Amino acid sequence: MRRIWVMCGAASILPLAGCSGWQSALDPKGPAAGELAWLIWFFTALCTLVWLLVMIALIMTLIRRARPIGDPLVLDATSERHKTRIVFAALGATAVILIGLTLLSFFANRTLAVIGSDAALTIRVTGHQWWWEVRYENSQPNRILTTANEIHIPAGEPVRFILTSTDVIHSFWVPNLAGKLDLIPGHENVLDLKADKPGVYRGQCAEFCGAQHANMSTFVIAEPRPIFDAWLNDQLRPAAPPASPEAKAGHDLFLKRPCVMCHKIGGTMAGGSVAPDLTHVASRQTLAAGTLTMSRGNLAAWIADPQGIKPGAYMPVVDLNGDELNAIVAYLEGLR
Amino acid sequence: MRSDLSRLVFGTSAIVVLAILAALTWWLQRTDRVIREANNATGGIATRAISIMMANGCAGCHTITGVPGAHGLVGPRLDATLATKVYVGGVLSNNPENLIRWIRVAREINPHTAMPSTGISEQEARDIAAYLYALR
Amino acid sequence: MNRCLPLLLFAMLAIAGCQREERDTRPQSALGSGKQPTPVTVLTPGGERPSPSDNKAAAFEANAFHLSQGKRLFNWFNCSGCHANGGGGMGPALMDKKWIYGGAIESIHATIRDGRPNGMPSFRDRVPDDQIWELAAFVRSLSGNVPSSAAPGRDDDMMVHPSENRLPNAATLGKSP
Amino acid sequence: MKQVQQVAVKIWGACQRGYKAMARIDGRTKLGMIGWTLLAGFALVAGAVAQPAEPAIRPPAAAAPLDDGQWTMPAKNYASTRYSELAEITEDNVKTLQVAFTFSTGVNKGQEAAPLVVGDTIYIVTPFPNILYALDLARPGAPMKWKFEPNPEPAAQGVACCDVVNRGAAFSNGRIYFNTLDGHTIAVDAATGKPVWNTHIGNINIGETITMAPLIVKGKVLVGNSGGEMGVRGWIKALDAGDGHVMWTAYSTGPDAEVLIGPDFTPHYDMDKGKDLGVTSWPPDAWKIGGGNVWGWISYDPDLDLIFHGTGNPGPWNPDLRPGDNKWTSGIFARDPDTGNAKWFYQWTPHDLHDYDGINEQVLLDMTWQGKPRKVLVRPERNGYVYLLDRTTGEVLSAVPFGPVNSSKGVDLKTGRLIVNPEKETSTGKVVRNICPTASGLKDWQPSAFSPKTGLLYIPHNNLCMDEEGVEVNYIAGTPYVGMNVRMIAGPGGHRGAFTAWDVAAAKPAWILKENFPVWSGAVVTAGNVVFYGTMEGWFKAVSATTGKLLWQFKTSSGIIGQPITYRGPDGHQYVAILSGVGGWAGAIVSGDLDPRDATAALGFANVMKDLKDVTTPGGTLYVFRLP
Repeated sequence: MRRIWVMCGAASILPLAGCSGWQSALDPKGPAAGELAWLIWFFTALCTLVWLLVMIALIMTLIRRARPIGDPLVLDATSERHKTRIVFAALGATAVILIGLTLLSFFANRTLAVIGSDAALTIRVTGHQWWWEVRYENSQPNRILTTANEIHIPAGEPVRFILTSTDVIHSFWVPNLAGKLDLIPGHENVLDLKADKPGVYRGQCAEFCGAQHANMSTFVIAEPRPIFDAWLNDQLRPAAPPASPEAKAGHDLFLKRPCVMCHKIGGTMAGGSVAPDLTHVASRQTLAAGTLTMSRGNLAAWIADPQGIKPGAYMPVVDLNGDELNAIVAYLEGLR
Repeated sequence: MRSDLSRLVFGTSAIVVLAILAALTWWLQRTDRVIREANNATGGIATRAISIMMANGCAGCHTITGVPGAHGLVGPRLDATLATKVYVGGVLSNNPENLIRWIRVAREINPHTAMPSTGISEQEARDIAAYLYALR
Repeated sequence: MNRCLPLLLFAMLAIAGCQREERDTRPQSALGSGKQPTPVTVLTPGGERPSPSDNKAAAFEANAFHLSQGKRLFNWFNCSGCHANGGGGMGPALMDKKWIYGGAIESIHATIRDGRPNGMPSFRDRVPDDQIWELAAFVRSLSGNVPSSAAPGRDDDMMVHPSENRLPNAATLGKSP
Repeated sequence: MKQVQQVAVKIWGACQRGYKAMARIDGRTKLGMIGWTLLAGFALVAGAVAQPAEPAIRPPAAAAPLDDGQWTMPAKNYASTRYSELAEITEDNVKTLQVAFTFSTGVNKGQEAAPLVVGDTIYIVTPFPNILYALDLARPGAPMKWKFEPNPEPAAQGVACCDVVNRGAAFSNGRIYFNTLDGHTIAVDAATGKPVWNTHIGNINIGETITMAPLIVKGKVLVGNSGGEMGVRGWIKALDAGDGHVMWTAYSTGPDAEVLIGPDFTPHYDMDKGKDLGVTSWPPDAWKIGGGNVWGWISYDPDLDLIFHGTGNPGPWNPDLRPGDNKWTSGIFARDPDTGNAKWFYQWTPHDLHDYDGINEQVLLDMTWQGKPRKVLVRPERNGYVYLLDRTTGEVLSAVPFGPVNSSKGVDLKTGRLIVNPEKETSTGKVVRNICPTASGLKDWQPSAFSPKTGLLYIPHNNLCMDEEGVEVNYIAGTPYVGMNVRMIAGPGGHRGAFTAWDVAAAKPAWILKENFPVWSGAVVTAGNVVFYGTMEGWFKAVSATTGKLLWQFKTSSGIIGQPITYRGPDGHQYVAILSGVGGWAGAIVSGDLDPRDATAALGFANVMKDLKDVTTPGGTLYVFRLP
């Protein structure tokens, strides 16, 4: 019997193992997420405690032998006073706990609100069906960087996110770093966060936004400041010119075929902005908003049959023969 | 009467369990043998292949038995029939060395194929070939 | 039994609701190429000829999904830059009943794919054929001649005009702003 | 003389006040007062009489030479006054004006061109297909001498924003120079109609067209491109008038070397100083598709040896895609005509939010401003202000709105910056209502005229407001790059157009005529004190230059959006000419047969012109008038 209890206990702890990792609100890696995690734990603990107390009281009442019931119309003053006291005590305790929790969450909110008040970096994230447009704002316009799906931030520094959308409501949620916040068309929401340590944190759209909502993820990559600066400077360069004859053919095809209608590659005639910016696409770790890892094969697979990988996504199946497909892949692979 | 019934039930159950166990044993042995044969033939390790195939895009174009998310319709289906096919990629005769070459540098063999030269290492290609041959 | 019958019918009806429309987002080569030539004029020497029929056109013409995709692409590919939201500008109006090069979906498809000499660019190779069909279907719907169940929704933003199937007749529109 | 007059006015005023107290004053003082009054009165009269002989404000003589009765460039002269010294037609006799002859161009699109008159010939250039006609004025009925058909590429019509107009040709040294919609500049022998050279400078495949009238300065043909709605990078080129080769090209965006900004560049305001601002004031790559097209008017000052030209709006209209000041769009350049090198620049509308192209005409004047003689440039600008600039330095002397403006709150004369009204800022997904003026500006390209006799600038303009909503925008070369839903409405008062006489010295309107439709035609003013302009209903009007009183009007066959001119015919009499034919952006609803149910048609202009279709139809006719 005892062994069963132990096994049950062990089994119930097992799911908690899933709480750590690169996409978990219970494994905070920054002050905003930390504040929220602390709240979660505290709320859960307190509520569990209250629940246990209530259960104990209930069980005690059930177990206690029933006293003979007197005349219900005759009130026993002492007993009534006693009962009233208990009710009011419980009421008071409830009020105190609720007010306490309210205050806790209020102060947690205040803490969240000031995290990014001195943020040196502002990143504008625009939700699209089904990818993220990421723009690094800068007071010097020619140092504004637009990229997609992969967000690099300096570790240990507060970062301000401005969240908006162009089509439907999305929600930006990187559980290890911050709470979720909606991206609303025509409206700007502000989310501040800080990653304490370098690392890769997965984010996911947290508001159902259509067919490929599940495959709308992002990666926040926190790096030490010098590495981040180097990355930013690197990304500001125009796209690498095609290095091989095959890549050159791919470059020409890219500009001749439907690719050019939606995508941008800096330094070329391709200036589309309704699909991810591909200027440095091969430097990213994933493809199609975190759906595939970046590799030549995955690039080819995604171009050849996006509808097989993300059915309903807005990237169409384009009629390309083997040579054309490989040429475009060779070109894109060189865009580091 | 009652004991007869229980005996019948017990006996049938025992036979069924034994049959299942026997089938399982046979199956495991067969799988073991098939994997071992495939590993030996290709010089790869079949069990390492799934993550390689997912990372390098095989899963994007092919439907591959046993690989999660591999529902691609671009290239041919890779399943138990692969080992019995006569040609690889429509040009090479089907043997382990040819399959490994095809996986690595398909476009050197047939420059017009849509299958990209994946750029993976020789050993990774051997692992994949082992996995694919072990599907039978 | 009598009481069960309606229940059974209702259950069957509910089960029918499980029937989901297939969205063919990949090109359906089996549906015909859609590349039958469509004349721009109705005049043909030699008397009447059979009107062109194409499976592909039928699959797109009154399909709500394709029409809504067409509406999205109409903005994405800057059709709206020239034709506004159907009223025209640099290009002719599309929501009226006047079709310079023919109002059949095949003609519109040909116009988008091959262009027309007086300013309409050719989108051949720039837009996949199925998307051209979606665009052609949407353009045709602008003049309010698709079933209202299929017509795309109103532009909510500035409410530039009601949805394509609810437009008032031009003649009944207020004369002076 | 003016000072004498001012003193006289003061004394006169003092005397007037004095009369009221007269009863309590003794006779001797009274007598003295009357004497002073008489003296002051005399001085006033003398001043008034002397004024025309010595006008306070006038164009520099070198830029506006004595009138020879011809009309060789659309703006009449380098100072762009559109003022004729012909005075046969006067305020008194204009009411008898009658048609001398008419001529159908055969093209039913917006006729924005000014006819040219050289010697005995009148030249007119039509909208696409840009046919050039020469009519013989010496023979009765002005029969056709020759016509030249350049046969431009029809596909160019598909990338021409706002109708397929042409704003006129220019004459110099025995040749007519004009541009075609598909990006050619052509020189034609004025006598024979044979082409001399034809230079291809615009690429329609990236959306480039040419609609402007060229200006010929020192043997160079100055031409700029159109395409601010197509993500085209703006430029102005100088072509050799002799053989048509490109001598210099100055871009409106990009690195200094391509904008032709060198050591000579001395802008007046700090906001225009810095290296490569044409790159650094844009997000990466955005300047390459950033507009700033030079499709409007150029003026030239021979004394300073500078040309002045505006630059168009930055692209796209949706400002979210181009944070920064977006140099050098929506501004004005002063350049050396020989090298193209920029001398100064001033930006009317930094980081333009509402398509305020800066391409309007600039009238070059010499005047006294705050006691000092100044070489100025008067510019009624699209953003709603009449600017007075020192044309030697680019300093803003004054900027006063000439109609309802709420998109900005004035111009900071210290920094030169337009003070933007944050309530009217546009962005993606946001609907901003009632922005005045509209994308078409309080005044668009339609050129004004200046009379040194009255000191008034006659401004044909719009009175419109608009709702705007930024929308997602996608750059595809050769397609529109706008990103804005626009819906225009009539401005305060309900009338959609106005004709304002602007007192340049006092910087306030002298009188305003309300018009039902936007006044999309140019204006011309004569020494006979008559101003001519046309309306979109088709009325060709003559009003008094001093009071604005309507003196005469004639209903033409179509709406008027052209530029009137006046000339002395071979018979020695004064004629007035105008092209009638509705179109342009404002008239696109008629010339392009747009559907009024869509409020955003014609970039929002169709909404406010719904009834134009009931009033006029397309046309294309030259009307020439004379006294009986």
